[in-house]
Amino acid sequence: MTGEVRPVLLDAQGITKRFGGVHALSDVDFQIRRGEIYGLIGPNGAGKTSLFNVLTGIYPADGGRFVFDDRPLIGLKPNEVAEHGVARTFQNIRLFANLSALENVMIGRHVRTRAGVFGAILRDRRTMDEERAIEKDAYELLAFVGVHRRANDLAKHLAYGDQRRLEIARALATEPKLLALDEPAAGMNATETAGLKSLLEQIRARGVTILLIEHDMKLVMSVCDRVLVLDYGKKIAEGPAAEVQRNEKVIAAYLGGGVELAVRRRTSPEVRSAVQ
Amino acid sequence: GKEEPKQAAAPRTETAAAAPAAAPAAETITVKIGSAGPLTGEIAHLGKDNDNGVRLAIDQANEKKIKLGGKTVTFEVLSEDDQADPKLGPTIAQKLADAKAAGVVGHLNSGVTIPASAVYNQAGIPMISGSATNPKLTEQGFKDIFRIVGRDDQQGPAVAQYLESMKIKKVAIADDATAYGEGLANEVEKTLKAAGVNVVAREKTNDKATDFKAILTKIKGRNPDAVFYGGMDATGGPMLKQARELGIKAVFSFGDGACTDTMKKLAGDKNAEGFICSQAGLPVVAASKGFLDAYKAKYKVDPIIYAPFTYDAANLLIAAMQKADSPDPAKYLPDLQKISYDGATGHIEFDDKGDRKLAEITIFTMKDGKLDPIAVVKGGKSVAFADFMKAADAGTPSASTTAPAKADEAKK
Amino acid sequence: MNHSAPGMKTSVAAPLAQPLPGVRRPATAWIGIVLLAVALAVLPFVLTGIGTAWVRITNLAILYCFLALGLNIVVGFAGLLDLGYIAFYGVGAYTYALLASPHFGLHLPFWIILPIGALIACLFGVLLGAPTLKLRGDYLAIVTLGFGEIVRIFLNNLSRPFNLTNGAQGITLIDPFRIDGFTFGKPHTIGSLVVSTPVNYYYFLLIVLVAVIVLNLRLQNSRVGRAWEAIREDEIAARAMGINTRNMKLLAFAMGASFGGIAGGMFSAMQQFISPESFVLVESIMVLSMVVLGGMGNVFGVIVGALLLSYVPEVLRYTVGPAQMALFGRTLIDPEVIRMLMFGLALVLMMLFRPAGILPSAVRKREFETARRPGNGQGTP
Amino acid sequence: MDTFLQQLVNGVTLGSVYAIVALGYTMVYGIIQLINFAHGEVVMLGAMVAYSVIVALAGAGGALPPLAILAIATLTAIPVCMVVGYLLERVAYRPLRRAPRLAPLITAIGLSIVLQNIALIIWTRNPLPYPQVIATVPYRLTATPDGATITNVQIGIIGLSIVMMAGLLLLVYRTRFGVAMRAVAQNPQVAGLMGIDINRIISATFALGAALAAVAGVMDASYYGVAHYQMGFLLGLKAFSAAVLGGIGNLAGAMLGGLLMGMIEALGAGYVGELTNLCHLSGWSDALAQRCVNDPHLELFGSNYQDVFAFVVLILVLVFRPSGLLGERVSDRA
Amino acid sequence: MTGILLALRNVAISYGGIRAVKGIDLEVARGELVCLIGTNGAGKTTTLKGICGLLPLTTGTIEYDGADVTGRPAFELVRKGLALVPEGRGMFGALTIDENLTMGAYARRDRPVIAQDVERVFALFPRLKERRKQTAGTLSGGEQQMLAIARAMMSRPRMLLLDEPSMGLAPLMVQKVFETILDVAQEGVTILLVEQNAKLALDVADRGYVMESGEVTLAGKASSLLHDPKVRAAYLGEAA
Ligand SMILES: Nc1ncnc2c1ncn2[C@@H]1O[C@H](COP(=O)(O)OP(=O)(O)OP(=O)(O)O)[C@@H](O)[C@H]1O
Ligand SMILES: Nc1ncnc2c1ncn2[C@@H]1O[C@H](COP(=O)(O)OP(=O)(O)OP(=O)(O)O)[C@@H](O)[C@H]1O
Ligand SMILES: [Mg+2]
Ligand SMILES: [Mg+2]
Repeated sequence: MTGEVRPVLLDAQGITKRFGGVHALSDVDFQIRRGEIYGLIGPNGAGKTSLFNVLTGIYPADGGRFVFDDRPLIGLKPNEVAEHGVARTFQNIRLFANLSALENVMIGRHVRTRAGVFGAILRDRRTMDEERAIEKDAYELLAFVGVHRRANDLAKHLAYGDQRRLEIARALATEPKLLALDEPAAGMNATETAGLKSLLEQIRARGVTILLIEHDMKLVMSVCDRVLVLDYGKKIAEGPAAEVQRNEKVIAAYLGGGVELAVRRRTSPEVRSAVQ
Repeated sequence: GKEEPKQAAAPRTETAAAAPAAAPAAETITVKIGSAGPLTGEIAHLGKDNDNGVRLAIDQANEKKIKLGGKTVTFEVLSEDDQADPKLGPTIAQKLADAKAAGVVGHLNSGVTIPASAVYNQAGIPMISGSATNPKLTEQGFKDIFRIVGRDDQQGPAVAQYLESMKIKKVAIADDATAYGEGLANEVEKTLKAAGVNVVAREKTNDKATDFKAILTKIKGRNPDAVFYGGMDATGGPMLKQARELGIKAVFSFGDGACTDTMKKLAGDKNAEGFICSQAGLPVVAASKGFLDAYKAKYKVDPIIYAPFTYDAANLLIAAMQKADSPDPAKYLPDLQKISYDGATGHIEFDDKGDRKLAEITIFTMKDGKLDPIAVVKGGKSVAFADFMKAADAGTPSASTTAPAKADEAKK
Repeated sequence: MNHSAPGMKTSVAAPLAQPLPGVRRPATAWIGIVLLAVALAVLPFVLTGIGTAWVRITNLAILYCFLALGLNIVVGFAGLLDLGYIAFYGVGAYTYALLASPHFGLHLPFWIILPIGALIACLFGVLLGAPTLKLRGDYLAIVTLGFGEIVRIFLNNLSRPFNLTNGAQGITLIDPFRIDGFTFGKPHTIGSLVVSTPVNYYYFLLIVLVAVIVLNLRLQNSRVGRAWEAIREDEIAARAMGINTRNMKLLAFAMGASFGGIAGGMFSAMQQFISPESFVLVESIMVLSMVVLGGMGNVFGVIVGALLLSYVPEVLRYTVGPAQMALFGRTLIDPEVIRMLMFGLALVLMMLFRPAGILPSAVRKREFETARRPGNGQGTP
Repeated sequence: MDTFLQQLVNGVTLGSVYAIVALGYTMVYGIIQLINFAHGEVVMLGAMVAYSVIVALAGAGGALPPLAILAIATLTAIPVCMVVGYLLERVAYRPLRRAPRLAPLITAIGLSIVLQNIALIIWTRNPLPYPQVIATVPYRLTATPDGATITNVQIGIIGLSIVMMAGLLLLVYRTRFGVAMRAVAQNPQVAGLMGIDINRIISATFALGAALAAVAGVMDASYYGVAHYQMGFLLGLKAFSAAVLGGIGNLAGAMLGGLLMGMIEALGAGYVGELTNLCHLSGWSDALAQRCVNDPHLELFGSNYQDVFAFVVLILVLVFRPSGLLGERVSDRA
Repeated sequence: MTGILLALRNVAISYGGIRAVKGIDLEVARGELVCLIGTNGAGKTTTLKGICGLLPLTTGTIEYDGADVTGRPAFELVRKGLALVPEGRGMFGALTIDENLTMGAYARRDRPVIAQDVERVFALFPRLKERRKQTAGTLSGGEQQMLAIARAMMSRPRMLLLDEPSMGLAPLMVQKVFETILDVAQEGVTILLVEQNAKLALDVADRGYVMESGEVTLAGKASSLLHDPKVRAAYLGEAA
């Protein structure tokens, strides 16, 4: 896997985004190759989510261009981006809260299906076949991410971790070439995160390229082929995960000196004695 | 609900009674007269007024113990609320038809009366409106539809002619964008233009408005000698008040919808002084003191606008029934068409269409806080009221349709 | 590494949890449907027995069902609050009136005009939808309200300088529906049975209503219906899922408007007279109340709402006065005032006790109620 | 030019009334995202209650100076309206706070009908001539003898509105209560976690809006000279549009929207006709020129399109600024 | 007066029909830092909301500071010194950072000290100071989390309930937040901490509770929980 250089799926050049005076993204360049899991890390407010929003057409970019699968993406609407094969999840989960898990995924199939008003009204053979296929595909995806047992429960009633997985299933339903995940492990404990890791690997195995924002370093280090590090909207490092982890700038801006050590150092004698 | 059996039963007694030989002479029958108009909503006060007019007539008729076909008649009023909603017109009409009303007085607005008239026509129930002025109502070719109020194209020209006779050069016209107000204003405009009077502004407001300053300011900028407003007193009064506040000195004139005492209250005594308005028929105050007194005695308020007309309408139905000696619509309809009757609003006869024949239109002015008749317009000519009265006294043909007795009352 | 096409082929072969939509109805359901059909077929004659007015009231109620169902597409399905819906009704009504009345001397047959009316109303729907797509919630409400008023004011004033609509005077002598010499505008006698004008229309309206209901149900359970649901729930997420929100919203507006247009045409023919007074804001509000009260998003709920709000005032009309007489022996307060008071109170109380509507849609019900069956799986992967 | 000045004065006066009513809508909307359709009825009640008080006081000998009568009437109307506002929230909106969005809209409509009919029972269905306790005194604005004027009543309305608006802004942006109001508007549950009694704040907001409505009712009725049990509906609608124009939920927006709405209406009625007078084009067509000899005011859109004009401005503003003129663009973070 | 500041006795909470919390007992002593860990959907958030009066209890009582506060509304408890940093941060989206902090101090009336406290939290989170005029709704996820903690501290609580404060934070930030938590604890504030990062939570806490499906299944000293094999398997990602 390491030796072979895979073709580029997404080529980003000079991506820039400002919010008033805030430079959320300044001149960011990177390339994602087919079939890899590409990590995106950086301190809070570095611009990671903003990058997702620009990529998926939710915010217009102030500069730069994306070439995805040899086609330019910039200026497209979110639905057009999805049609091109980029799907995403949201940092603050945005499921269709009052619809069932299954319906959520079925909506994900929208962009890959065709039936219109007339089909809906006439209920012709093609439409009905398509309907059946939509439901079947959706259910399979639920099973794939492991929430099929709650297929008929409302999205908002699912536990947090299940909601995260449901969001992934919904995104997969659009048959993306690139799946962009915004902090999928947030709110999961270590054991659950390990489960997520294997899910990511299965998705990759289906040929879907993944762009992953995560603060859980253990997860990033273990699944990502390469990692891009942003700080204050600028790229400060890029490369294989292990390499980036040793980068001085990344340690200073993002990783710090290791959580446990620092905590121990500051822990007061009383508390320490209580803990021990 | 609970009422259904009762309703189903009522017509039965009536039809039985209507059959000539069926009952002994002492028997009484009930004849239902419909009274339809808005009893809720924006112009409910006018609807109520109309209803009061009908009820007064019926009360008086019941006191007289009228006999039809040898049986004493108790008249009963079926009041229905059409909410001034055109959509409800046919439904209400149908209700009255279902209840076997022998005749209907109503509705208030043309917008409701027109769709309702088709149903009355199909059911063969004579309907007389005391307030729907839209010409179309009687242009539909329905033989059982009548009105005793002047049509827009009778009343409008009358006011216009009077204005013209005042040697007015520049007129501003406004209306409330309702079928009534607009129709009237259009006719006024037509007549004035034909007479070469300069119409300097043609403005519209709406029947729910309270703010007329914008259009009044515009009108003021055009400096008219007179202003005509087609609309009701509820808007006409405040408009007059606001006009005076803005310093507009033009003469204000109105149609019958604003020919009321309410104008004085709404505009303020001082502001109301000198406005002109028209009413179909001979002056209420003059022609029917009897009606006015009775109305006031019964309801403790003055009639607003159309009550004398609906009062007359109800009386017309009864009079026609008496002539035909039957409450059966098919029987008394011919008599209604041919009727010649002196009512609270003057002399009434119908033309082929069912409109009031050659109706006089009286012009009033607000003088010393009272609506004073100043002229009568008839057949396109405006005669000063005093002259008209004199002529009536002298029995000159021009006023022959007016009952002298009524004119006497007016003089004092 | 193996680049298999990204697709749905998955190793997890799971049995489907529930039957697919479009299931066959059991025999009992068919019996129920037949019974209902028979009941609806004889209804007008039963009503005529009570009073033909009730048939007219029923016809108006059915007309309101159309309107409420049309508005339900916009408000209930797509979640776009529209307070100017009656404008489309007006457009449809005037289209019919102008093409089948002496006003322009045109007398086209109704089966040509109704589609034209639907089309024109649909155009207006798009016209209203296009500039307002970006607006959310109550901003949209006020813009649609303004639009409704604009249409009414135009109808009321397009009599000068050129007379298009005859202004506030309205249009008279509109043709009733006619098929080959058979006119809906006159009573007919079949054997000893007298079929009155309102009954003629009743059957026509009923057939159209059934068609409209089927159409609504099918739309709701379709790819299009789901897209609307998604937009209503979370527009940004819907767009990220590839739903063209602009087109879907326009579609909702256009479809809702067409329904209104057709209803308007039928209204014109039934009334044979229309004027702008029939297309006022209060009507829009009334239709919206029907949708919300019945149960937004639920086709049958909406119908219940429409029927209820059409009948309640009429029933009160028949009962309030007599009830007062019975209670106090005289009329204390005008029955009409009490009727309106009770109507207002009924709106309030029904909402207080059934905030999601009388027959809430599955989704709306969920939105409000917190109750739920516990799921069986919360397992970690 | 005098006409223009007069229209401006009219517009500003009307706009002041709209602004005060719009504030009530905007405050309630801001805090619980409810279009309080019954707010217009509170305005009407304010006018009606004050009417009864004025009639009673003026009838009772008239010993009091006119200004005092008006003040007492208004001060009676305010608490009555506050109680009504409070009750509306308590009875019909609070139980529905977690209900689907449109449910309270329907109760609001229901209440609006109920309040109207109660008013009808108490004050009859006739338009009531509003007692003119203060004699109108026009002041000339220009040297022209018959030119634009501003009356003492207009000055009073504009002045009082400014005072009330300033007071409200101070209250909302400078006091603890105001901050709490804004916090509840943002996120009621978290506001509770900050130690704010949400219910009290919401009730207070309704009461405050109702107090403003009472004053607006008195101003409107005494300015135009009529009160009517249905006067609140249209006034409320316009004011609500004004609130949206300015950016609903935004106080300054409501004021700006109200003023603009008043001016648009006045100037629209005054000038749209002139602007669309086809006779300006008579040079282009002889037929037109012919018609214009008889009828020099062949206006395509006259004052009858006054409301159209207002709504078109509203729609245009919203198309280009979807959150209204001053509405915060609550950016939806994805 | 006992040493116990907060005590839950047989507390059960349900959402309509579902029982999310099924009768738990839990105690926190004055000055103590207690953590509550558990899988997704175990009912931790529900428990915290129940304590704060944001959700009604179906059974059980809550005692705070020696008084029964069962069923008291949230605002009353806050005035008694109980503060919650809610899950999902609960921003006042359209208010600025500054205004959000002011809101945090709503229940207080000592103006000058409030100003000092603002500086104190800014020192803790310099990022917030940079953005103090930005509306909270537009802050990044991590920035919002910082603001939520800072805001809760503005009320100078006697007891702080934290719901997953590390969620969405960069490693360096997590470190900072936990240092802050310890600082706050050292100032004598009692803390109940709900956290997914079980390792970290148990590292800083004195005692811990483990919740599963609405029930407390384990309780004890943090250090002993840290070494409990079941905890290690279920929460620390280690094979059992
Ligand atoms: N709509 C917006 N308006 C103003 N500023 C914004 C907006 N969206 C993002 N920002 C700012 O842009 C910067 C980058 O935000 P972004 O959400 O991309 O950060 P992030 O890297 O995803 O952080 P985190 O890891 O905390 O989620 C932040 O400072 C944020 O405050
Ligand atoms: N509003 C709600 N309506 C219905 N069920 C709910 C609601 N909120 C939570 N639940 C359910 O209650 C249970 C407990 O949820 P809770 O949020 O308390 O868990 P948690 O321990 O905080 O989990 P997490 O670690 O994911 O935050 C879950 O099964 C959840 O699905
Ligand atoms: Mg982010
Ligand atoms: Mg939680």
